[in-house]
Amino acid sequence: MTGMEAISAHNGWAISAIGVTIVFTGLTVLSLTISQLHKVLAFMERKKSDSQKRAEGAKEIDVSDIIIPGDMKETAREYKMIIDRMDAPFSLPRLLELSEKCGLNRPYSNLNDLIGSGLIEPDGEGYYRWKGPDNP
Amino acid sequence: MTGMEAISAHNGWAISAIGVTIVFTGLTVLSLTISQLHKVLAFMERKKSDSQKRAEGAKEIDVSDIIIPGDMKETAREYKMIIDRMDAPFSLPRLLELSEKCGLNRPYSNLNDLIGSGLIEPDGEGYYRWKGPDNP
Amino acid sequence: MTGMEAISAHNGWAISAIGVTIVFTGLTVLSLTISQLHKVLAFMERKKSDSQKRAEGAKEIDVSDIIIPGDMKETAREYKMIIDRMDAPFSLPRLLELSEKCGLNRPYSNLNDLIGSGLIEPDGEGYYRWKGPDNP
Amino acid sequence: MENMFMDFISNTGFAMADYRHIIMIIIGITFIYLGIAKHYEPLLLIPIGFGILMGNIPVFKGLGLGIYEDNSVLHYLYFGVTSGVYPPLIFLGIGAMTDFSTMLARPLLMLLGAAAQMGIFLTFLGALALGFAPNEAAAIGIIGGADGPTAIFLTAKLAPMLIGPIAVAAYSYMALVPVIQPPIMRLLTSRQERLIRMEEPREVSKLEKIIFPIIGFLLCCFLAPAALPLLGMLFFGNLLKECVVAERLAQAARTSIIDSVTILLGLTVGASTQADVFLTPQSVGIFVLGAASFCVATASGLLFAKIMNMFLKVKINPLLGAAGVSAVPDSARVVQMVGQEEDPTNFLLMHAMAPNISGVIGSAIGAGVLWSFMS
Amino acid sequence: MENMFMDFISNTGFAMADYRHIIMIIIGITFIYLGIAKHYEPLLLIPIGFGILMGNIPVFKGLGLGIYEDNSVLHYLYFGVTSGVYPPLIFLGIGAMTDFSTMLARPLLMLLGAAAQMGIFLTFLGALALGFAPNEAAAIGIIGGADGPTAIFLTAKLAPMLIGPIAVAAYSYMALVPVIQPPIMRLLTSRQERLIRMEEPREVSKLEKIIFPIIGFLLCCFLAPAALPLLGMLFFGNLLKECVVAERLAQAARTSIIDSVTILLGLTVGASTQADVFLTPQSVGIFVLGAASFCVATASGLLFAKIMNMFLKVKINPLLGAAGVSAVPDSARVVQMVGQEEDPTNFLLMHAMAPNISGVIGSAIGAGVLWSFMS
Amino acid sequence: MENMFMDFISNTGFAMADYRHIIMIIIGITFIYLGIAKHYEPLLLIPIGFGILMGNIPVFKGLGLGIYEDNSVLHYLYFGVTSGVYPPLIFLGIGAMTDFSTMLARPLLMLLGAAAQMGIFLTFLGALALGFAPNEAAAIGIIGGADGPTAIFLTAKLAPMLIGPIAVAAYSYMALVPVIQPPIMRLLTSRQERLIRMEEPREVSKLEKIIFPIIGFLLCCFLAPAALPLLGMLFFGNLLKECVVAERLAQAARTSIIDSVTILLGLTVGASTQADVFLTPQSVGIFVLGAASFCVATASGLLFAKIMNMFLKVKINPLLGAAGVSAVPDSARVVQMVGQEEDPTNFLLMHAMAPNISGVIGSAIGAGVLWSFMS
Ligand code: NA
Ligand code: NA
Ligand code: NA
Repeated sequence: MTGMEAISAHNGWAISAIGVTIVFTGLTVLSLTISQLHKVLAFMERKKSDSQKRAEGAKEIDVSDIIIPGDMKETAREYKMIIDRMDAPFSLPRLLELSEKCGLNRPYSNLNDLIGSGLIEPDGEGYYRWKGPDNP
Repeated sequence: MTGMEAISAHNGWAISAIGVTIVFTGLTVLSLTISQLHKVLAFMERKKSDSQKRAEGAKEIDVSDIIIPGDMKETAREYKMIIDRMDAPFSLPRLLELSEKCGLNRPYSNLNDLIGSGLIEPDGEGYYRWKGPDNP
Repeated sequence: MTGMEAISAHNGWAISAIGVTIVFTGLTVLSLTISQLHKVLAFMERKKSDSQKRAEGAKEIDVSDIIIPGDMKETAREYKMIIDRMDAPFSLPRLLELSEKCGLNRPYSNLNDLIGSGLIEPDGEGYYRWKGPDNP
Repeated sequence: MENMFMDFISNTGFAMADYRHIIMIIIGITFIYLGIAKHYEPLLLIPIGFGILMGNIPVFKGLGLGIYEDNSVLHYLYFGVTSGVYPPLIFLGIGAMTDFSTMLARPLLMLLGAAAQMGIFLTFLGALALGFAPNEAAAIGIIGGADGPTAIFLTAKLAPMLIGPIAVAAYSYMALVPVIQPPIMRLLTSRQERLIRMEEPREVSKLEKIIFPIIGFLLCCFLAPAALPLLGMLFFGNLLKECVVAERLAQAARTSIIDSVTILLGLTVGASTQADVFLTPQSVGIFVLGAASFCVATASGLLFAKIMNMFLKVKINPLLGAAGVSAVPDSARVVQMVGQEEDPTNFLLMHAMAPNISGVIGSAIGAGVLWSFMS
Repeated sequence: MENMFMDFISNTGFAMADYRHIIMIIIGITFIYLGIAKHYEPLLLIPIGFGILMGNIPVFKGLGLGIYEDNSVLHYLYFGVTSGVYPPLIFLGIGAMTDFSTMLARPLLMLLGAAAQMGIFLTFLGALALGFAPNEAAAIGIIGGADGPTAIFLTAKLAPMLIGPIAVAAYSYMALVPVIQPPIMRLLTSRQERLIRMEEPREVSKLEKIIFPIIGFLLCCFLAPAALPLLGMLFFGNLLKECVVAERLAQAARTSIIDSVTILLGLTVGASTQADVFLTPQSVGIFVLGAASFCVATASGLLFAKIMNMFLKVKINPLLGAAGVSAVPDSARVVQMVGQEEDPTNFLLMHAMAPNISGVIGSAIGAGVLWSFMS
Repeated sequence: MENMFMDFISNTGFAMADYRHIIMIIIGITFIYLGIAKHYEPLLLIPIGFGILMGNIPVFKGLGLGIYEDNSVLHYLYFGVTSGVYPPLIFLGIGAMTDFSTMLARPLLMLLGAAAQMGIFLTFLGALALGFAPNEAAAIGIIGGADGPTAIFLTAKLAPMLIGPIAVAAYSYMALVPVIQPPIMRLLTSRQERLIRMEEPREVSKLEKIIFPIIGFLLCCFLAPAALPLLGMLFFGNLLKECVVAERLAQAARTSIIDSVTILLGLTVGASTQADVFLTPQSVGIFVLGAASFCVATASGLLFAKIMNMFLKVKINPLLGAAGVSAVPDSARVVQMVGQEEDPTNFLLMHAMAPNISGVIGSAIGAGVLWSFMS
């Protein structure tokens, strides 16, 4: 059986029509939801910060804080522990290697942050020194 | 059953003889093929470049171009897109991290190429700047 | 069936008692063994170094030598082979990449050692040179 | 001993090969060539190409060498294909690599990804009309989805014997997207349309990106539950990526998992094209229908974009419609390329990622619908 | 066609969902929220949470979508749980990540890790008393071991139908360790005790670290052979780590292997919580007993430390006892936190790792004992 | 309760161990010691050694602990060995790591890799003569191939019960290559011969390196189709490496895939040496034959090199023949070492890699031939 006959016999038209409908429905609904999502989030954000302003005065809260894992302090503490076991001044590649071995998260990025924030400083001869507090 | 008797009974001599023959045949044929391969390739190369010289004048074609993936331009474009999202001057480790996250191929090697070609330059204070055209 | 009755019927008391006993026995024995282990090792170490001192004079032997894989010489040889295939002066990231490709162990750490020992030296312009013997 | 030797000789590939093996080996080498020299989807064409070679070495039956023999190594590795496990794992990795930002910034463009899936259903009808059984027709239709893992998954569930030809057809056309799409794109759009510039998309917040995979998953799978294995993994991978705190899992998904599975999937799908199951009249039909479906999908995307423009104040560049077929990211690059032919300063790539990725979601939903009707 | 359309609609999740699916989806989202926003064990709560979503999309039977259907993708991936293969592979990775130095330096602290396993056996008795069958009671008891892979392994062997609730209970309470433990710790210790400082541990030589996994393995597995799959892998991973010469294998164990398995284990364990097997009165019992067992385990560790102090010249800080429950490394962090509340310059974290890790060994032995009695 | 306690005690390893367990545990520890302290193939000896420990903890039957019990974790992991899947995956990684340049530059040296495979067939004859069945004799013969994955693959297909002893013998002798080969090398060569210097090899182009794995695969597998699983993967891995555009797949093959499989293969092959199947008179025969085959293989390579020199104008250093046994890269290093004893400025390592790698191909072909005759 071929041709139109085959299509009809196997409900081809119906299946295709439903299929196209479902695909369009799915992506349309998703599209609508997304287009509203950031408005809802912005609204909630505003409301939350309003109520917090009232409660805590002018202190600003940044949502991103909730999401970014560990603050700098935690990171600094972890790296300080490793640095303590190395000679001073220490070499950056070795610190990277050790921090990877210890399973610390994203050592490249974190070390970069630590250097950026001045907690770790180059000694001018290719090595680095810890410049932060002893117990971060 | 042991000894010569066992060997004969299980076709040991025949199997061994065939086995040694096949191993030698295989590696000999492979060895001969390889020894001719680079001659064939060199011949084809010569012929191809001859015909191209006739067609396009003196313009030289390098086969390796066919094989090396993406040219510098494509690479430069991809990295420029990432660099645009970072502060200027930017830090190299962070760029590496981001480019790995974006799934770019072989970031170490590529960045090295970019630095080598002067598209990215150190600013003398441990950070780097984009020196290439704005739309590479 | 519930309550004490259920516990008794299923040998609950016995199983728990044996279980707690075994867990304690296991960790206690392990704890005792460990606490003796380093004494035994230290004793063996002393004895071994005594006998070696007698045999070889004052030459000191460091056990850690037995454990650390490959000495610097082997490492230097491997890296020299790669460096020979690169232009001089060479770039460090590319060397790292090549050494990873060649399957060398822990390239970061090893390169660091090589730089630390002066076998590889920066040329002052961002590139590096081999300063060791030609056949390490 | 002479007998044994002749026996052995008659069991070598040299003695057993016929013209069909030669054809398949040439096809395999062509795939490898296209991947290496032309950079057409090298991560897939090279494993598939080498798999075609491995599947078409003439081997004697009984030892357990061929992919269709129960105890062969290839058969064990192929189990990930027939059981449908490999494609979701690849989707996990894709999710962990994909940035949905551009789509979140302009959700309207998702409709283009829906429109381009018309190719699936028209090809399904075409395959029925050519006399294929409904389950085969559905598997053939999904070629128009331009999404390899989805095509392999649905075919494994509906018509396992067609995995070889359908996968080869799907990847061939995906590799040829830069050849197939541009003429259609130039034909169906005017120069004015191709010159349209898109607005910078708005910034998307981290929180939106985290919430999206959860909402997207629930909505799509409530609507089309049969898309669960594919979309579940896709959105899960994306959640791992966006949530930051599970970065090491996302890293595993987007490196060792997806790469290992890609190797095994490519190799075994290639090897499943054993000459006797591949070189059939059916395969010819599959290739013809596959080509048609790519054209229909491209045209549908383009035309739907033009229809949308009738109702929109800020017009969209209809070339973006062509990216709706998926074939990530090649069709988006083609859009960029064709757009820059008219105006070299017009950057459409980023915008084209939105229909491109929604096309992946669309074809997974389409596959789900077809699967649930055929079972 | 109308019929088919209505049919399709009636098979969507929207038509099939009832209140139980909603409850489970809320639980799943809560897990994801706790993992992302609160950083409670994100590497486990996020996969389990998303798995709960995947397992509770309402799907029709027969197509092979649900985790309990024979030919579904989730079912194939779940096989690593039911066969007991995933947990030992996770232990391999943990072994390759863990530094046993602090434990080797102060072996006496290992006894705290033994004491805290009382939770396992008291919960086992409690579960028997509540009317659970012995195999179920043993699986429930192991929640008190505060060790996810061990709990999943034993449950897979003894009471596979309870994997969902037991894993969810175990990981919930492990995530809540920072909430559950501190009140008990403050209640059972005096300020004087919490102020006790620990001596610097002695240096541990490389050779000791290499020999330890071999001796540890032989001793523990001679005593409790049923702990072989878990402890064998744990100590083997540690040997790979310490021997240096097999660093690339240790690296594989602690990255691609453990991360891949964590994804698959979390996802499928989550998906095994299908509403109809999860929302039962049994599960309520399991959660109540689980909470109790965490409290008992914490208390046992603390009290045993106080008993030890009666006999020791150099007193140990009894807070360390709470780290004996395992829940690595959260309970050790809690010890650090509670200690620093009294004296911010008192660093207990490193010392707490000793009971913490020996608690892992202890619960694996405990699981072995229970398994061998139940079979 | 007293009864249960005595029961438990009688089921511990302490009660069940006999002298055979002790012997095996000592063997296991020796393997670990050789790997760590002597650096003999640490990536294999350490997993195998620890596997021997895991397989020889005395366990009671029925619970599912032993590797030969159907539902044990070790049994599931061992399936990759018995099904023959692990060795080809290791070959995939080896292919992705190996640079065939030196071999391509001097193809003549490949013949040395062929000559050294005489060891395989002479051992096969010896094993037949000692009364082994033909399939066992073939598996024993392959020890002479000095290639672990090939030996395990063939034994899994032909004589699965011998995997333990054959793998242990093969890896033992491979580890002892620096001890076994030098005396034979010194005995069979003159000082003049050992002093011969090899020419710098010619530069090999990228294109050659890409084409080689395809041609090599087709030639070898047309000739010996049964070498398909091993050589297919070896050449495929090499193609991934050389083609550059699939670098991320090559990276996966040479790191996570090969490392994960090495762990599992080593561990389970070690565990398969359970005392009752390992400590048999057969094993003694296997070890004697294995040692003989290494000696024969080394001698064949050396002598064949000397024969070649009769016909060559530019002589080759016959020491290179010893590298033909494979045992990559140890035997090549031994060549370098013995050569430098005579002339410290003579670098043979690079040249020795050519026969070394062709020895791998040679023994895979040999395994294919034996397999096809035994089935
Ligand atoms: Na699509
Ligand atoms: Na525990
Ligand atoms: Na060999």
